[in-house]
Amino acid sequence: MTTKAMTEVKTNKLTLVQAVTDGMRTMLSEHDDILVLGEDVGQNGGVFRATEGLVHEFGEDRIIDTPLAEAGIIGTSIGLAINGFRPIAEMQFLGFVYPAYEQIMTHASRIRSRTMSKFSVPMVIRAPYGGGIRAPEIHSDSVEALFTHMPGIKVVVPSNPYDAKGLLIAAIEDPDPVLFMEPMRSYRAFKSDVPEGKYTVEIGKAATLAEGDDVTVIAWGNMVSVAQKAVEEMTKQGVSCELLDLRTLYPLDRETIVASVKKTGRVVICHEAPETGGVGNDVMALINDEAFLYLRAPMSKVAGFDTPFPFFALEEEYLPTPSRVSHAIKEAVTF
Amino acid sequence: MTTKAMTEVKTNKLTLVQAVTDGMRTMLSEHDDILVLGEDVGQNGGVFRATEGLVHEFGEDRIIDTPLAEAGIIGTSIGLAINGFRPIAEMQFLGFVYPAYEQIMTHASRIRSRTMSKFSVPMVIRAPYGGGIRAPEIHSDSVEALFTHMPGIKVVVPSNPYDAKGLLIAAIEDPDPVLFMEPMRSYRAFKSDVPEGKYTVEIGKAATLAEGDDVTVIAWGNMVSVAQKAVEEMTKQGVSCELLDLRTLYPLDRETIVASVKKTGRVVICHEAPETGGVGNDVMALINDEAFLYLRAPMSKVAGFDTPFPFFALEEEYLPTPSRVSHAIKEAVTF
Amino acid sequence: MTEMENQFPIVQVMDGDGHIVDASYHLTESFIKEMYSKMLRARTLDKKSVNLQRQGRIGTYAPFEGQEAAQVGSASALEEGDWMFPTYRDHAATLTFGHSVSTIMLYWKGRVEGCVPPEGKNIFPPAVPIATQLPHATGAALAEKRKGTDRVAIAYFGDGATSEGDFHEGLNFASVFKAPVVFFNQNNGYAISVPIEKQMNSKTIAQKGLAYDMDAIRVDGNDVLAVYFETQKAIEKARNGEGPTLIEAVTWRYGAHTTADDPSKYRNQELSLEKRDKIDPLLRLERYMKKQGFWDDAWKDQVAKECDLEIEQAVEEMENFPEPDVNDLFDHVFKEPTWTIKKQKEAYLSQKRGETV
Amino acid sequence: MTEMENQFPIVQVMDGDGHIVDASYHLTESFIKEMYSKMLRARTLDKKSVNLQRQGRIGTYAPFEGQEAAQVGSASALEEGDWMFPTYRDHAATLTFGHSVSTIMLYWKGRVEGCVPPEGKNIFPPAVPIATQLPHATGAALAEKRKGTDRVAIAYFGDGATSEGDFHEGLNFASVFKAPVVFFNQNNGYAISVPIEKQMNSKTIAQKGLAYDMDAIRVDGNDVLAVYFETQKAIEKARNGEGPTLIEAVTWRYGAHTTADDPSKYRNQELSLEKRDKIDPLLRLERYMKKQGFWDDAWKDQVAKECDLEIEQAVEEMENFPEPDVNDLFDHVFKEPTWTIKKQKEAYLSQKRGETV
Ligand SMILES: Cc1ncc(C[n+]2csc(CCOP(=O)(O)OP(=O)(O)O)c2C)c(N)n1
Ligand SMILES: Cc1ncc(C[n+]2csc(CCOP(=O)(O)OP(=O)(O)O)c2C)c(N)n1
Ligand SMILES: [Mg+2]
Ligand SMILES: [Mg+2]
Repeated sequence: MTTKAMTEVKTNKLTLVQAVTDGMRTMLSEHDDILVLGEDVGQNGGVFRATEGLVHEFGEDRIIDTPLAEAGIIGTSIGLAINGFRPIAEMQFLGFVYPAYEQIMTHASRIRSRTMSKFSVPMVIRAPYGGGIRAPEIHSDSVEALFTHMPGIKVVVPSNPYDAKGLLIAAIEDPDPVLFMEPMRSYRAFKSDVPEGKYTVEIGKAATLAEGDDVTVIAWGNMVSVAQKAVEEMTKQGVSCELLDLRTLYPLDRETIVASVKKTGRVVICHEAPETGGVGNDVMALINDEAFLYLRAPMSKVAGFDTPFPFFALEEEYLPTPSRVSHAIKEAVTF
Repeated sequence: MTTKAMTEVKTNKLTLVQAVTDGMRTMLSEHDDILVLGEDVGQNGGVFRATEGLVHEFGEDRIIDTPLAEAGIIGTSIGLAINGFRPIAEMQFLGFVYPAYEQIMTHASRIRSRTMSKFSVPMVIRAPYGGGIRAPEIHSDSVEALFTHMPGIKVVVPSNPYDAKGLLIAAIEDPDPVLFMEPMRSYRAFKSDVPEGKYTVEIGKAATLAEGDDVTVIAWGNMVSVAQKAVEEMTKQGVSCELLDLRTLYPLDRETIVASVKKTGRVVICHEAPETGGVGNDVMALINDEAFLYLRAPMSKVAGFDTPFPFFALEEEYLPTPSRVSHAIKEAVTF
Repeated sequence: MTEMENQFPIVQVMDGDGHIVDASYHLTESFIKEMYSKMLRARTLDKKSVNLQRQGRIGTYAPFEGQEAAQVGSASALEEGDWMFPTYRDHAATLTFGHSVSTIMLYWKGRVEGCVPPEGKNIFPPAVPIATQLPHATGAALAEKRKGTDRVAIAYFGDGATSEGDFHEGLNFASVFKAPVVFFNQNNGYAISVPIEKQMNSKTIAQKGLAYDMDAIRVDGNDVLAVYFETQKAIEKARNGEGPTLIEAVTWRYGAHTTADDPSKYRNQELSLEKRDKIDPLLRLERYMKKQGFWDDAWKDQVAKECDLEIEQAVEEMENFPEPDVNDLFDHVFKEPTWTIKKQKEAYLSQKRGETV
Repeated sequence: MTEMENQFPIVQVMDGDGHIVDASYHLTESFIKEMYSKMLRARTLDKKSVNLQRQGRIGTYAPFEGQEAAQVGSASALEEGDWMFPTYRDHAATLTFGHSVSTIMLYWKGRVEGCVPPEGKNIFPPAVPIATQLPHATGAALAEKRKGTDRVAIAYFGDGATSEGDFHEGLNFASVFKAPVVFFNQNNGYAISVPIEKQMNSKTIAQKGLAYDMDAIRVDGNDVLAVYFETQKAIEKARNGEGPTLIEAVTWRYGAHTTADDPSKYRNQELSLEKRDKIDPLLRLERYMKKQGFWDDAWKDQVAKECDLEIEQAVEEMENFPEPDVNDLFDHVFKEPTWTIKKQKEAYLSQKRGETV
C-alpha cells in the first residue's frame, strides 16, 4: 500500500464513516480555506453522521447547511473554489447528484482547461453510494461511470477505514475536483486501525489484497468484501486468486492491473452498477490494450443488471454476491 | 438493411436534417397524440431548421415553444407521456441535456419499472450532437455513454438521411423512451433518397456498409463518413474491411457485431466521445464476451481524448480523422 | 410581521380551539365527520407504520403525523380522474384519494407493488428525488387540457423542495401554459434538519408565486376546513381554465423526518408536544365538533375500531403478500426486454437454480 | 400596467430624448464623455466582429448592439478586484471591466485564450450553458465575504436565463447567505426566438426577487446613467453587507441572436429600426450632451478614430496570434496530467509527426 510510514503514530479503531469524519476534521483543523457544504451537514451532522460534531468544532461559517439544491451546492462551491477556498461538498446520496450534473460536467471539471489553468476547482464532492442497506429508491445508485467518462475529474472509492481517511485527505489536497464515493453498506460494517493526524493514500493506486497466480479479481467499494469472500472460498477450493481493490476509478492503476493480468491471464471484475457502460468495461479496455496476449480466457464481469436498481425487497437479487463471483472465477479458471 | 420494401414509393432527395423534419411531419400528420416541445422549435423552426414549418402545419398547440429550461421540458413531457401523449422533446444541443439528466435518469427511464408497466413514457428526446462545425463550447459534446449506461432508455444515432427518418419513426413508435442523437456535422453534408410517407428502420440493428474479411471497422453518427474514408483508403491498399454503422447504441446489434468479428478477428472502433467510458468499451466488452477466441489482435479504438471537447480552433486535432482510423486499421492487420 | 406575511395571511376557517372564524361555509355534520374519520384513518396508518418499522417488519418509514389536515383536506377536494403526484410523506393524501393501506405499506417494505395505484386512480408513485414531480404534474395537467377534459393535477411537496430548480421550472411552465394544476406545499418547517429560516430568506412560500404571476395563498395547514375549501377553490379555477395556484399549507411534522432520523439532534421536541396540544388537526376538529354537538364518544370509538381493523387487515395482507418475484426485476424495464436484459436474466436465473458454490 | 409593473417602475435618469428626468445626480462632463466613449468603443468592437464573422475571419458571433448602456453602465460601477461572471453576449461589460479587444475576438475564433483575463482582473469565462454562472457568482461573492473584503460579484444573464433552475438556486443561495452579489439581468425581450411573453407569465423580471425577499429594481437598460447609478447603489449595499440585489435592465437586441440566426423568422425587424431611433443608448446620450453643450463633433471624431484604431490593431493582433498549440488540448485538464492523457497525447503526437497514410 502506498502510504506513509506509521511508526509511533497513535491509531484508533474507527469505522469507515468515522474515518471520513476524522479525515475532514484533520484537514479542517489545519487549513482555514477548507469548508464543508451540504444538506443537513451542520447541526444534524449528516444523515449518516459523517459530519458529526464538525459544526461545533469549526462553526457554522465553515460547516454550512445549505438549501436543498444540488446544483446550487456545486455551483456555489465552484465560485468558492475559484476564489481561494477548498470546498468539500456533500451530496446526500450519489443518486441525488443528477441535478448537479451540469455544474460538474460543464464547469467543475472544465474550468482549468477552459482557462488554461488560470482558474481551477480544488473541490471534493463526497457522496455515499451503493445498495444493500434497504434504502428507498434512487438512494442506492452506483453511477461512478458518469464521472469516469467526464474529463477533468478524478474518482475515488475507498473500501475500508484506513483508505477512506487517507484517500479523502489526498482528495482534499488534490488541486482538481475529485468525486469521493463512500460505500454506504461498508460505513459501519467493521472497524480498523486508523492513524491519528494526517496521512494520505495516493490517488491512482490500487491495493493488492491477496496475491495469486490463477485469476485476477478486481473490485472496489462495497464489492471488495463480496469479492474477498469469493476469493477466500475459491482459495479453499485450490484456486490461487489475486484480489485488487482499485480504490481509484479514474485514473485506473495501470501498472498494478496490467502486471497482475500478465501474471494470471484471467480476469473477473465485480461492480454494483449496471453492466453496460460500467467501469468494468474501462478495466477490460485497459487490459485489452496492454495485456491482450496474456489473456487465457475472456474477461468476465459480475455486475448489476441493465435494470434500474430495484426496490429493496429485490436488492439482494440485484447485487453481486460472493457466490456469483465464485461462479465467475470458476468459469474463468476452467475456460 | 432491415427496412420495408420500397417498390413504387416516391422518394425525395433530402439532407439528414430534412429527413428528420420529414419523419416528424409524417408522424404528426397521422397521430394527434404526438407533440413537439423545445426551445425555439416553433416560429423559428429550430436553430438547425429541424422543425421548420411544423408550427404552421400543426399549430402552436402541438409544436410548442417552451421556456428555456431543459428539466422543465423533459419533466413536462413525462407528465404528458404518462397521460396519453407522445412527446418529441428537443434538446437544442446534446450538451444542454445535463440539466435534464435527473428527470431522464430518475423518471423517464424508470417509470415503467417502478410502476410495473402501469405507467410508461413513450417519449423521444431529439438532440443534435458532435463536433466539426466550429460551434462554441459545450455544443459539441458527444455523451451517448451517459445514456447507454442508463437502464430503461434506448439510444439511436443515424448517419444518413434514410436511416434518420426511418429510425426517428421507429423511435416515435417505440413504447419506451428513446434518445435520438442527430449528428450535426452530417445534417447537411449530403442528400440521399428518402421515401415519402411512413417507414421504419428497426432499432437495435446495425448496417453493414462494406463487407470484408480482414478487419471490422465500427462507427456511428458523424464518424461513419470518417471511417468510410479510411476504409476506402485501406481497401485501395489491399485490406479487406468490413464497415458497420451501429445506428443503435443501446441495445447493440449483437448478431451483426459478433458475426463480423468472428469472420475478421480484428476490430477498430471509432467514436467522438472521450475514450474512457465511451461506448467503444461496450462494443469491446460484447466482443470479449462472445467472440474472444476469434480475436487475432487487441481490439482498438480511435476516439476522442480524455479531455473536454476543445474550443473549435483545436477541434480538428481532437476529432478522429480518416488518417487516424487508417493507422489503427494498419496496426490491427499487421499485429 | 413582514410585508409578505401581511400580503399572504394564513387563512383559517376554524381556529385552534375549534371556533369557526370564517362562517361563510355551510358545514354539515356528515362532512365534518367524514373529514375526521379520514384523518383518523390516516393517523392510525401512520402510527402503525412507525411501529412496524420499529419491529423490523417494514423498512425506513417517513411519518406524517401532524400533517393529516393538509393532506386529507386537499385530497378530499379532488375528484375521480384527477391526477395526484405525491412525495414519500403523502400517504394521508394517497390513502384519501384511493390507495389501499396495504399498497402504502408495501412501498415501505421495499416492494415495487407499493407504487401501483388501483385501476382508474391516477396516483403517481411517490417522488423521492425532491421536487421532480412538479413538472410531471404540469405535464399531466396540460395533457388533460389538451384532451379538453376538466380534470386537474395536484402536486405535493415540502418547504425544502422549493429550493430545487425543478420547483421553479415546474411553476414557470405551469404559469406560461396555464396548466390546470395545483401546487400544494406542506410547509412543515423542516427539510430533514434544516429549518425554513435556513432554506430561504423569505418568510412565506406563498410569495414565491409572485415570481410567476401565479395565484398563491397561505392556509392554516392544520385546519382541515381551510385546506379543503381553499384547495377546492384552486381546483375549481383550474377546471375553469384559469390556470395554476400555489397553496402553502403551514403545518408541522411532530416526529422524525424518517424513522432513521433523530430530531432531537436539531430541534427541541418540546415544541412538537406544544403543537399537539394547540394545533393538532384532529383535536381541533374534535373541539369544534364538541361545540357543535357533533361529537359522540361512541361514534369516535366505532370509527377508531374500524380504522384499527382496516389497518390490521392491511398489515396481514402486506405480510401475506406473495414473495417478491425476481422476474419483475427484469421484465418491466422495457415493454419488450432487450437481448442484454434477457441474457442477464437467463444467466442469473440459471446460475441461481444450479447454485453450487 | 399590471400591478407588478407599477410596483417595479422602470427607473430612468435620462429619457429617450436626452432630458434628465431625475436631477439628483451630479453629472460631470468628463464622466458623461467617459460613458459615451466606452459605449462607442464597445459598439465599434461589436460591428467589427459581425463583419469579421461575415468574412469568415472568426466563427459564429453573438452581437450585443443596443445593449451597450446596460453593459457599460453596470460594468463601470465595479471596482478593481470585484468579480464578473458574463455570458457569451457580454463583451461590452468584459471590455469595460478589463478584457482586451483581442482576447474577446480570440474567443470567437475558437481560441481558449479568449477565456483568460489579464492578471488581476477577475473575469470569468463567458457562461455558455445558460444560467450556470449565477451560483458561481454567489460562491465567489461568499468567498470575498468570508475573506472579510468588501469586494462584490456581478453576474450577467438574459431574460431567457430566468427560466432555468440555476437562476432560482443561485438567487436563493445568495439571499440565504446574504452574499455580496448583484444579479444583473439584461431583458432584451428574446431568448433566441422566444419572446418574453412565452418565457414567463410575469410582466417583469424584477418581481422574481420577491420570491427570495431580495431587493430588486427595474431600470431603463438603454439609459447608461440609470444603469450606472442603480448598479452602483446595489454594489454599495453589497459591499456594506446588506446582501444581493436583482437588477432588471430593460433593453433590446437590435440584431440577430448570433450571426447564425435569422431574426426575421420570428419578429419584425422594423421594431429594431424604430428602437434605434428612439432609445438607442448612444444616440440619447448624444442628445443629452448636445443639450448640455458637452458635445463636440471633433471630440466625437477623435474618440471614434481611437476606437477604430484600437479595434483594427486588435484584429491584427488576433490574426497574428500564435497558432493554436495542440499541447494545450492535453495539458490543462488536470494540474498533473494523468497517464491516460499522457498516453493519448504521446500516441497522437507521434502519429501526427510520422503521419504517412
Ligand atoms: C434531489 C434530492 N436531494 C436530496 C434528497 C434527500 N432528502 C430526502 S427528504 C429531504 C428533505 C425534504 O424536505 P421537504 O421538501 O421540506 O419535505 P418534508 O420531508 O419535510 O416533507 C431530503 C434532503 C432527495 N430525496 N432528493
Ligand atoms: C442550458 C442551455 N440550454 C440552451 C442553450 C442554447 N441557447 C443559447 S443562448 C439561448 C437563449 C438565451 O436567451 P437569454 O437568456 O434571454 O439571453 P440572450 O441570448 O438574449 O442574451 C439559448 C436557448 C444554452 N446555451 N444552454
Ligand atoms: Mg419540510
Ligand atoms: Mg434575451
